[in-house]
Amino acid sequence: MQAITENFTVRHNGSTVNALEIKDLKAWYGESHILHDVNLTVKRGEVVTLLGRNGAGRTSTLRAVMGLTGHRTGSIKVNGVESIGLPTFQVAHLGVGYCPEERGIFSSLSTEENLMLPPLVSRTEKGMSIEEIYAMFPNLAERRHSQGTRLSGGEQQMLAVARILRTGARLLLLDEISEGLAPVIVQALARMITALKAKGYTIVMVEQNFRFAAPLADRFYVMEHGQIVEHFAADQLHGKMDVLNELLGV
Amino acid sequence: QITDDVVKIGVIVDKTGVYSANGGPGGVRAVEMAVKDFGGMVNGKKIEIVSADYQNKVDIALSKAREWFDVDKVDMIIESTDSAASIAMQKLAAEKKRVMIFAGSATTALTNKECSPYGVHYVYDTYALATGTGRAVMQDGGDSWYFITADYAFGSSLERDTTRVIQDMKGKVLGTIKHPLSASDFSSFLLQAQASKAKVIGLANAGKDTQNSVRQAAEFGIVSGGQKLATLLVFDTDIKGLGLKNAQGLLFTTGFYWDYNDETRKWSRRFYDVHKAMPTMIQAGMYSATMHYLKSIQATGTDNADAVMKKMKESEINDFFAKGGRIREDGRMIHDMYLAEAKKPSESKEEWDIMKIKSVIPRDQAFQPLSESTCPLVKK
Amino acid sequence: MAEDIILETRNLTKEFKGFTAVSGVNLRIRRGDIHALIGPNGAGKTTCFNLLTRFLTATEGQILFNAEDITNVPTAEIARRGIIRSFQISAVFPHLTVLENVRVGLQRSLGTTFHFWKSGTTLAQLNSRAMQLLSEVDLERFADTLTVDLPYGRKRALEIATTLAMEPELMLLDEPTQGMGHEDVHRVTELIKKVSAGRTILMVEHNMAVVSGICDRITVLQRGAVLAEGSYAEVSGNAQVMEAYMGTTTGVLEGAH
Amino acid sequence: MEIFGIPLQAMLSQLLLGLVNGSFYAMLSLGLAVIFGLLNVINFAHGALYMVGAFLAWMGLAYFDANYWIMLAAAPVLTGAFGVFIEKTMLRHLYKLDHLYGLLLTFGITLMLEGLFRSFYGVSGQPYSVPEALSGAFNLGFMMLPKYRAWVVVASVVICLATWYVIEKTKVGAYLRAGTENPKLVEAFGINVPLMVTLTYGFGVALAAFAGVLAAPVTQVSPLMGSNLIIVVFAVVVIGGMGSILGSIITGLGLGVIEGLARVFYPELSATVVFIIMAIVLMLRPAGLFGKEK
Amino acid sequence: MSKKFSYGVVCLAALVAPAFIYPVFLMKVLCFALFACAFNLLIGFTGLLSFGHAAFFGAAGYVAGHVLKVWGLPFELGLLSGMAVAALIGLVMGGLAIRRQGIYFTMITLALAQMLYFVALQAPFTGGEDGLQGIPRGNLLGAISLGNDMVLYYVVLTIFLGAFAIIVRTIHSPFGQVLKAIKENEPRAVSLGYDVHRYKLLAFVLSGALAGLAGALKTVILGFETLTDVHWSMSGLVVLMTLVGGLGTLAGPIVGAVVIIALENKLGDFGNWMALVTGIEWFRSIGESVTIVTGLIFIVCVLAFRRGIVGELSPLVEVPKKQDKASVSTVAA
Ligand SMILES: Nc1ncnc2c1ncn2[C@@H]1O[C@H](COP(=O)(O)OP(=O)(O)OP(=O)(O)O)[C@@H](O)[C@H]1O
Ligand SMILES: Nc1ncnc2c1ncn2[C@@H]1O[C@H](COP(=O)(O)OP(=O)(O)OP(=O)(O)O)[C@@H](O)[C@H]1O
Ligand SMILES: [Mg+2]
Ligand SMILES: [Mg+2]
Repeated sequence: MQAITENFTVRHNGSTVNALEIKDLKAWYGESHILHDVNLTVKRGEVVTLLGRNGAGRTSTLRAVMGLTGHRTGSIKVNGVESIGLPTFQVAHLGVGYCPEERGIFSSLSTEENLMLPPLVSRTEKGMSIEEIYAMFPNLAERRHSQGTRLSGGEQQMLAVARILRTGARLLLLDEISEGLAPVIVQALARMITALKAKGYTIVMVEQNFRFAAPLADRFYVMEHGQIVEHFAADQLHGKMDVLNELLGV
Repeated sequence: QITDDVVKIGVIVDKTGVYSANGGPGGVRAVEMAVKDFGGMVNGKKIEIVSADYQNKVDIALSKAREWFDVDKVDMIIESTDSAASIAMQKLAAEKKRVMIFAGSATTALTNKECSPYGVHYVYDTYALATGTGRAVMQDGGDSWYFITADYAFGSSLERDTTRVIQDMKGKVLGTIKHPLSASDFSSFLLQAQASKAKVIGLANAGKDTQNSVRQAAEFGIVSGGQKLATLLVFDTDIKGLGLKNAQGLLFTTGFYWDYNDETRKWSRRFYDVHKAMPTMIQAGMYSATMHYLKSIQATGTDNADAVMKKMKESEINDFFAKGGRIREDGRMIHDMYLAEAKKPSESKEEWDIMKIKSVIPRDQAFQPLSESTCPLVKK
Repeated sequence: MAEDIILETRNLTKEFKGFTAVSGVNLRIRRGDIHALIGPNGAGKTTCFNLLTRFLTATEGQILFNAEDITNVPTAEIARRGIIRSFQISAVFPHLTVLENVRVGLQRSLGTTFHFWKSGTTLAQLNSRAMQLLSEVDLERFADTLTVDLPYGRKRALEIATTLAMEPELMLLDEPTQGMGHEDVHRVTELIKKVSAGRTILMVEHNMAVVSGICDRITVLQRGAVLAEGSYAEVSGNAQVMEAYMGTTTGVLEGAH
Repeated sequence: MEIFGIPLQAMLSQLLLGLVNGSFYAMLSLGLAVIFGLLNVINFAHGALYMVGAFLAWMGLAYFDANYWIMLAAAPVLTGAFGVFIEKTMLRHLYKLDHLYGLLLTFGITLMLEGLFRSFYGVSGQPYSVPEALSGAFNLGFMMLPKYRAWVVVASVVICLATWYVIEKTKVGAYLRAGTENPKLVEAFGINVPLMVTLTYGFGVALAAFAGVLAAPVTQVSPLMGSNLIIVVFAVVVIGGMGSILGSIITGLGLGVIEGLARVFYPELSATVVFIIMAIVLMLRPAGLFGKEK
Repeated sequence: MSKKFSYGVVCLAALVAPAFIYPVFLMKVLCFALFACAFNLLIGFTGLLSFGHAAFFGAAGYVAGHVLKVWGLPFELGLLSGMAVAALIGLVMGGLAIRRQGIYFTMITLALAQMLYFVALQAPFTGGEDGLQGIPRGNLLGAISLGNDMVLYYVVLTIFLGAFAIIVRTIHSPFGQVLKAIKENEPRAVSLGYDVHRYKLLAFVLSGALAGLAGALKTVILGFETLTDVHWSMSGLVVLMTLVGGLGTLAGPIVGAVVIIALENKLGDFGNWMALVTGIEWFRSIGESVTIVTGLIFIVCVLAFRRGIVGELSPLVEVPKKQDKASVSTVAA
């Protein structure tokens, strides 16, 4: 009953519903218990960053949302719809775009095929057109016919992000998109995030690179040992630097 | 005296393979029938039968036979088809001093180089097949041949014996190609035979292999192109398998036909009742051979192989299968053979009315004369 | 000229089906240096490493190690001559113990690696040297632990210990701190500094803090070619480098971190 | 006319026969390539399923009076459904393990299938006659080419090219190719990958059954017909480059023809020629003719 | 102690077994056990799955058969020449296949072995479909006649134990240690200066030679050699034995061989016995369906008992040492 009303609200009063609402999420890889009661909420249009040390469980949180970890329990509501019991491919159809840590460019597909691969996941949203995407990432336009994995690291990263913009997904899960990239490219990505935010996308970023994430995010979550240990808004950032230093060694 | 108080007969046949219809389960039935007809007992001792499927594989036949002799104390083994396995078992039986009867194997090696005092070659052999059919075809003007030969002991033996007949009669062999046992596609072999322009394509194979060759030859227009097929070994069941439409006119040599006389008809009908098919010469021979063996045990009062073999060779075989049959010292059982032809569909009056006997080949001419035998047991 | 060059490449070039990943690179690595190879993504750094260790075969050019041409020497032989590399992802033998891991490095020196008839106990003679190496990287407590159970940073340390067991003249490290937290970065940096005594090290690294801290010389690659070479100060003062790497000609050269 | 002492007529006819055999190689290795591509499973059962296809054709005729054309459609569907069953109940549980287990499992399935058909029908062949519409032969001058064999070549080339087109040129194909590399990620994009995997296996298996029905009138129907062929097809796949669609088609047809040539020039070699070529190819191009070096 | 003790019991059982069981059957079991152990040396300790081991087994069988029968050389030379040829084939086959990994390696070994099959089918000295028959057993050291099954049994047992000892030693040797490292992380082993292909090749050759010994022995025992031994189904059979017993365990292949050979030979009896005990007539027919049962075992093992009999049982019997568990880790990761 409740689910139905919530669904109802999604359709008619979308903006008040949280884009992502995670409650008591536990997740396992095989025998090993990785996430312990993660609670996290992301409002529509927000950019939220997950911080934490290596192995803190940030990637695992994103993967758990997509149903890519082993076993998981708790509640994950995407745009108000409970998705904990859904198989991965149906989660995507709730309007989620996932950009994995390892980029996942397909070598047997050309750049353009890579770009066109993800199907539309929303009936209402159209997503960006291919022209818009090429306008945003001119490098990709230039190399549209070359094999996906022949692109340079940065171009691959752009491609990985670009292809989930086409699908109409309004909630983007971006994992370490600045990892291993030269500063020049990191800056380009930062501009892209700002642009997306302006268009009303909701973004959850996992970042190691604090300098990159700090100016972009509205709110921050800090994870440690598979739990959220700290949570604050961007304007509180200054006051939290000590804590961050302690937790992350920033 | 009977060892272990039981006479054990091992029947080793191809139960499911290319030759299963020729010998196979029907062969086992024939032996069972013989034992039953004999009364199930000999000299007050029970007669037991064990049977095995050797899939035409030498190794299975040999392992089974060895185990039968060593562990199960089998007194006599009778087999149904595979020549290579037969040669191997011949040696084993000689080593173990037990009686070994070959009903279906065709290689003449069994009574020549590989002969043994304990082996009996009962029904037919490649010499008999070759002389019967080869002569008839040559006399018909088919004087240039190309062979399609099954690539094992039987095939090469059959080819060799037929070649000898052809050359004796001033014919030519233009070539030969070997195919593996139970090949399914003969097209390439047939095309090669066709390209040779030989008048006759000799099929030195048997069972399903022969059936497939004949059928595919029709597909590739070989007979309609003017070449003739010589099927060197054909059983009733093969003709049934091919259908008279495909088989009509095939000329071949056989050791038995169920519809030959009243005696054969009487026995064959009984066999049909248990097996639902008319007997092939192998199956009829297996019955006859088993009977002869059991009678010899009865007469000598022992299952000692030497004594039984002596008796078997002494006494004449006179039953529905053979008249005046005799086992020579090389182990060859000689009896009359027949040249037969498959009927046209129009000539056939009932389901199993499939061939006509064209002539009888008397027993002294049907088989290789003792004088030509290379068997060391033959005193010259 | 007094410079003692341990490794030199002459016009080193690698083409992948019409795409030139490394083009005409002339590297000169001085003995005893910690030498960094930096450059934007796709500049050809990893490819260079692969060429040097012959995981890839060069399309053109020469590689000289101690003035000997090793361009066409097979992979394993290069290692035996004293060039040992590490990988971007950690490279240990997960189901051997920590001690055994190091022993795999040492074992070759016995010359019995093909002796399948010899008893395994003959390897015990290597244990003391192995423990010595482990203590160098602070792992002797873990000698009997299965390697899978080690934390990530320790695995990198173990990897270095195993590499040291080979007594390498030249160590090639591919992004040794990639994917590490700040403490681990610090630990591994210190370790590299420590083991560099008496050896030459060539490393790829995006983390400028590490590079500026320990490297004697830096080569900057761009689009497969050398853009600049020199000390940290020289390179960071180069406007072209700033442009290519940072996308700006102002500010200081710093890593993404 | 003669070439190297071999009559041209003999050579051409053997070449044509080789092409017929090659058609079967191509269809079977194509199915293997498709399955290997997406599931990373070497489907050892491919030969057995080919046999099942042929047996279904035969059984259809023997028990239900269903003619060749009906069974040409029905047997692949039924076998494909059986493939779906195998995938859903067994193969599915092995994906997270080493690929070798897939090979071993399908090997077990092969033994069971062959054993079952053997115990019911014996090892020897059941005759299956050429459908009425295709009986007779074309007189090509140098040989009589049975119409049926010409049909086999045409049907297999059409099927192969259609498959190739779907996989290389369509969106579905793009999903398949991407799924080959990183199924989890493709799933995260919203594509029902498990279903795709199941259907792919079903399709690959259906291809084998289709080839089986095509083969029934040519080779007769016997439980061992698949196992005799499958090893050669494996060699074809290795030569073509594992997982390469185009590679398997071209190599399949090509090797059939080469075998045909070998039968003319050096018949003793015809059974081994494929393996000899394989050895040579491996020495020169370890990943096969069309394969990509990992 | 328990390990030594159980080895002792097994050896004792092997010594008295021929008094109760048909010795030819026992010898056959020993041959296949050796074959499986040799195979396991490769897969269990280098992670290479060969589907072409029939080539070694069969080729050695043919060579030994030929040497004994046609050349009339003594028993020992027969075995040695069989082994030598198998090792040589291993060298050639390995040379071609060893550079490929995983499934690729498997397919190549399979295809190369099949090539050997066709050679065996056509080479004149193998007797084609007929095979070699009537191979004499000869004398041990030129003196003791091996015609007697009992005598031969103890000779075979001794050879088996010797070969098994070699395998155990190899696994624990410095060479074995390198193999383990290669199996764990091959690129790393290369970067440490190990020419991994040569180590794998040696392992392959060793495994091939021992498989050859098994094949040669089998020929001598049974007195014949046929195409069955070079056929790919023989390669499949040895995989099955090893899998059933437990990949990468020392005793596993032996147990597997016993189970599978017993199954092949005694399934019919077992079916009859089951029919007697349970009264269900259907059991009588299972003797005819060895392949179905074998296939079923294969499937069940792959799906549910990947560690095999020994692998599944040993954790129950003894407290596992950490290190042992590692070496038991099934097919290469
Ligand atoms: N596939 C897996 N199987 C088992 N354990 C895993 C797996 N993936 C991750 N882990 C473990 O889960 C924990 C959390 O990993 P996760 O990748 O979420 O961390 P992270 O915060 O994203 O760190 P990183 O900076 O390394 O990406 C780590 O201890 C890691 O070892
Ligand atoms: N096997 C290959 N085939 C084709 N192109 C390749 C291959 N390997 C590398 N490349 C290309 O060569 C270029 C250099 O790659 P390389 O891995 O050396 O970059 P890098 O400097 O190490 O970058 P990063 O810092 O991202 O690791 C890239 O554009 C890459 O796409
Ligand atoms: Mg992460
Ligand atoms: Mg790199």
